[in-house]
Amino acid sequence: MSDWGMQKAALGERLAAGRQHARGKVVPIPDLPAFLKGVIRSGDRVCLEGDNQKQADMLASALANLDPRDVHDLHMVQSGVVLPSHLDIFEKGIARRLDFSYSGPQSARIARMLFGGKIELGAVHTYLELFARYFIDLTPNVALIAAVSADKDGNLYTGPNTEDTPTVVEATSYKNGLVVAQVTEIVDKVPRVDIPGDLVHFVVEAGRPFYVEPLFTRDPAAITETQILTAMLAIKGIYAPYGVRRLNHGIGFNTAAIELLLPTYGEKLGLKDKVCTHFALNPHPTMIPAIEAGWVEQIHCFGSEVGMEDYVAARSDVFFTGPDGSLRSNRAFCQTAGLYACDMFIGSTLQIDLEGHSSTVTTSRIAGFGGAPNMGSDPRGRRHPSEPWLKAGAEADPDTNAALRRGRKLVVQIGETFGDRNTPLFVERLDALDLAEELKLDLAPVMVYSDDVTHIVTEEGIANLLMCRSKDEREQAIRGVAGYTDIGRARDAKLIEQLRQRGVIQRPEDLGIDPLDADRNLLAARSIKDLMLASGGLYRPPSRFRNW
Amino acid sequence: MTAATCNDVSLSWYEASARQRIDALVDAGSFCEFIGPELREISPHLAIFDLPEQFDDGIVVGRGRLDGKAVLLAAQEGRFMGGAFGEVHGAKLTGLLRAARALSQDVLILFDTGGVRLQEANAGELAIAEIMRAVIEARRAGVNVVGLIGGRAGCYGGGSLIAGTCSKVIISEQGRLSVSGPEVIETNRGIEEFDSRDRALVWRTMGGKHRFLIGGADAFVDDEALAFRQSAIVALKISPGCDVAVLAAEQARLERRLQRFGEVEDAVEIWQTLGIDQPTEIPARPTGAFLRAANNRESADDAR
Amino acid sequence: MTLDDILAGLFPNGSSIETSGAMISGQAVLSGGGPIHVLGITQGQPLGVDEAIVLAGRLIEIVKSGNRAPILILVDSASQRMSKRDELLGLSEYLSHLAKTLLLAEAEGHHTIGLLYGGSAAGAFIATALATGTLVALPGAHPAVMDLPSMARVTKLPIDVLKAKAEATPVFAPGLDNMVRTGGIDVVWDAGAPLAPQLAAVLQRPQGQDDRSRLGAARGGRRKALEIADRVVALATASHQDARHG
Amino acid sequence: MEKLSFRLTAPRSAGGTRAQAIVGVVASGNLEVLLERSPPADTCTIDIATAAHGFGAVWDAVVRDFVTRRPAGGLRISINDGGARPDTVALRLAQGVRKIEEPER
Repeated sequence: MSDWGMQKAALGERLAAGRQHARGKVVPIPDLPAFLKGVIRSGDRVCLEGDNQKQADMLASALANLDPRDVHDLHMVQSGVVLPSHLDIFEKGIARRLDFSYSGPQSARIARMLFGGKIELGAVHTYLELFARYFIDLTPNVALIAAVSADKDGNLYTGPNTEDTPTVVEATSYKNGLVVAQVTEIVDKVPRVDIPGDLVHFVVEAGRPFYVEPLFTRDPAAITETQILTAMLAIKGIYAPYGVRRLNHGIGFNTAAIELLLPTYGEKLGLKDKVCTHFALNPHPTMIPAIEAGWVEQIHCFGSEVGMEDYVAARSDVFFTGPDGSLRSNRAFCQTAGLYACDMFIGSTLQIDLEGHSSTVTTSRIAGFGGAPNMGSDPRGRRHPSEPWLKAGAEADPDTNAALRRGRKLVVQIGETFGDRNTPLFVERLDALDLAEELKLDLAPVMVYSDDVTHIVTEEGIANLLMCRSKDEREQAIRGVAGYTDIGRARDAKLIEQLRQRGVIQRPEDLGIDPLDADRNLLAARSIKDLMLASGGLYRPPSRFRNW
Repeated sequence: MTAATCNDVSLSWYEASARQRIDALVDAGSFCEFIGPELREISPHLAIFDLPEQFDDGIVVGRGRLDGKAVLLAAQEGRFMGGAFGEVHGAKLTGLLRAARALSQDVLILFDTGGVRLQEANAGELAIAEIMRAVIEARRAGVNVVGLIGGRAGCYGGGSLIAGTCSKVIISEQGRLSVSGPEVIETNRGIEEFDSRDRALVWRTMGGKHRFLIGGADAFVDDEALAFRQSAIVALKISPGCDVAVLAAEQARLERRLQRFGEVEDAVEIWQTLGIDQPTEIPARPTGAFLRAANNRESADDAR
Repeated sequence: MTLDDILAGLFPNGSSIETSGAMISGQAVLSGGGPIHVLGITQGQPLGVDEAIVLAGRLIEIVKSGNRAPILILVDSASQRMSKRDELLGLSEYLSHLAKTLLLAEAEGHHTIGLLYGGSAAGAFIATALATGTLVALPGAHPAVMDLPSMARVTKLPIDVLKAKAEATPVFAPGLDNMVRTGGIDVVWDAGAPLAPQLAAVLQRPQGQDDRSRLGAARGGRRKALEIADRVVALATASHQDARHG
Repeated sequence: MEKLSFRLTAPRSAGGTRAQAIVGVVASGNLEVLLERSPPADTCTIDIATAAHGFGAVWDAVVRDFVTRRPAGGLRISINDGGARPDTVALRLAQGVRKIEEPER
């Protein structure tokens, strides 16, 4: 006979243990260590809210300060491993196993700890994948989350940085897990209810805001002429002919350059209202000039961006905002939107091989995937048509009956042939393969698979992989835009000339672009200050990005 | 009077190279360089450190016309070794100033420098001393020496001392004018004294707006080559010289500054003391609004 | 040599010099009988806005007073004071102002002599010793732009490598000898001989133009500076004549 | 510093009448290119001093493409390189040729 109700009973025990250290739902800071020791059991699956941007930093430190003799062998299931304390938890032996998506600033340390056996890796996921597994086989026993404010009943206001919180709480709280929130302050009435209090068991008043990384701020001052040229190629050679209206941009300088060229170069090409009208995108500061020039109808956001709060609130015609006026972001919904409702993903990467696989892993760094593979993949479940999707499908498979032919999402990798310190973008073999061997992984951590990528854009030109008809053509198309890298110099010049005749490879001159016209004067903003001024003073960049 | 032609394309002073700045500053086509790059007068000392050389050693000197008037010009290239003063670099400016005195011609110095070039530190330090002396001798002979500050490297170290000898200083918001750099202060005093990565702090302590408000600069202009040009034309119209009266006035001005602001902790307090409305908003104000707010600034008229 | 020893050696006929913190100021009688103004920064202290304004104020008083007695400035300092407050208040203007008052005094007919008897560095060195008409030093003085360990940090070169390079050239490494060879210091006095006659010898020389680059070239420590500066003067002069006659 | 020298046959000679042109600055990831007239009109010489060692083959490819694509005959080109990427080198060379062709004022 099964003894039904065991999980409810276990939750009851945790709640009782927690209440010993709380007044109502509120846990005073001095009692936090004893509280955590009481509600977390060794072996628990714990989601410590580390998102791409916002961090439950105070709860992270408190967890890392527990005694591993009291709590150990935790299984951390969290999208972002971003703070040093996230890894201290493993270093000290409090946690053992890890399933995650993104590790950004901790990418070097996480690699060392994986090699050193300090972390037992489940898998590196995409965001949607990890969120999905929260509901199937990685459901947290305890979630430690972050919000802006709470009332005494536990209703939470997350402000512009809602991000992963609704997903984490949904999976945890409705499956008998315990939810603990750190908030900046406890108020009588929250500005809007992002998370209902019924789902939140305890609240800690941190007295200061949670940490947020300004991950999507790109200083226009650092954009190079080569990046501008590459952006011009993308706009004229891809955005225009496909008529890409619904899309997602990556976070690199190449796409920032595109954003800043829309109101200048894009305007000159007559592309306003024809491209870039709807985005799944964080509030990139570099989008301000295009928004102000009336290019953009709508943007849905994964998270917010530091300093963009007032601007977003004042542009609710474009952004999703709540009754309190501030942005409502939601990573799970926005990733889904990026996957299914966008016709293009364009982003940069660190390595591309001869087949077109790309990866951001190097042998000493494991940065994870974040959301790029969700947006940078062709969704096989898509059924609605659109002009770019149909056109791309036709280029890939001209012979099939159009009514039975799948369209294709445009998945564009953009970058310069050489990156920092003259590291080539194009390689014979991805470092990800070496890493997989060393760590004995079943899968190499590939960000965008070769069968998903449709175009590669570099300063040398555009390679349209949809129109390649053989493995050999595909390889030469890639070599043909690989510039002076070893890969590029080993090209078959004759074959490449043929590919160019067919439009598989397009050079700047084929598109009527003179590389010498790639000038920083083309940028709608050349500094963070310009962005601030373009926003009418609504954008308030963090101090480290200012030069005034 | 006919306005001489000049380049009228918008050009960010901060982003422009030394040569672009000169081209945009002077009357179109009027610039003639002395010891140009084709003569390859490179630094003899960088090879010791296996460092790359630049054919003009990071400074362009020559003559041109500004609104029809003959002027001598020097422009530092802040991207080459931080625009730092080495032996050749410094000697080109020394020579230019000595010529200015001999020919009674005004000089514009387009600063963009981190100070002394460490790989030739002694030569650079002496060059700065020689330049300061040459500036004063030229000014005493009735020559205007105008400093323009708004480049990437700012105007630091010995460069800031040279700027202090100029008869007029024109600065943009991007311009920073200071002896010790942010990292140096942080290294010596700790991050609690000065967080060099807090760029807002750097700019409100050393930046163009603050310098203009306390009288450390005479004119505040937009980050545009044309704005620098217009301001330089105006600056050349008055010639204060450099006698005991001028320096006594500067003494009084600097003493007054110490009395008024000597005890404050932060630039915002100074701006508040100046009677500026909403002093915390000063950094965000566009030029027009800033200049209106700066009505009560400490002026440095003729006391430099 | 202590400051008192130096003053006693320089002015056997007596002096009246007040000390205020690290700064000294007063008058003395030269061995030949005439007066000399004496001021200085001592004890290896940094030079900030507060010190610079006092020294400059004193120099302006001297120039205003109308007598054309020589001025001796004694220097044993650190570098400029590296602080937020000093920079906030515009340290560059204060240091520059001090240098200008020294240059003014020289131009107005005072013989200005710097005596470096201890350390000095960077902005403090420029604003004091290097702004005098003639700079002399005592053995053991140690001028610097930056110390070698800091230089190693900035240039990312090991200190041993820097030391080896410093053997080959006087152009970058700190030290009295290097500053002499590059022409910054006119002469190093003989500490074993009486100081007063050595000062008198300097005062005997006519005031003239800045000859540091000439000294640097003659001593082989700075071979390019003079030639480059002279060429610029010549080119500017020639182009000026072209413009007038062209 | 590594020194490289190339003497290449150039199918097209540089236009314009300016005696010389200079573009770029020596900085990390950047370079300066000095162009001067030097006969014969079908030859381009390029002298490079670079801070990045061991990239001779890449330079070779870049300068050969350059003389094929741009009118570079009759030029003596001198480069001081602070470790620029090949695409930046190619861009500066093209900018230099355009600049020496600009009409004189």
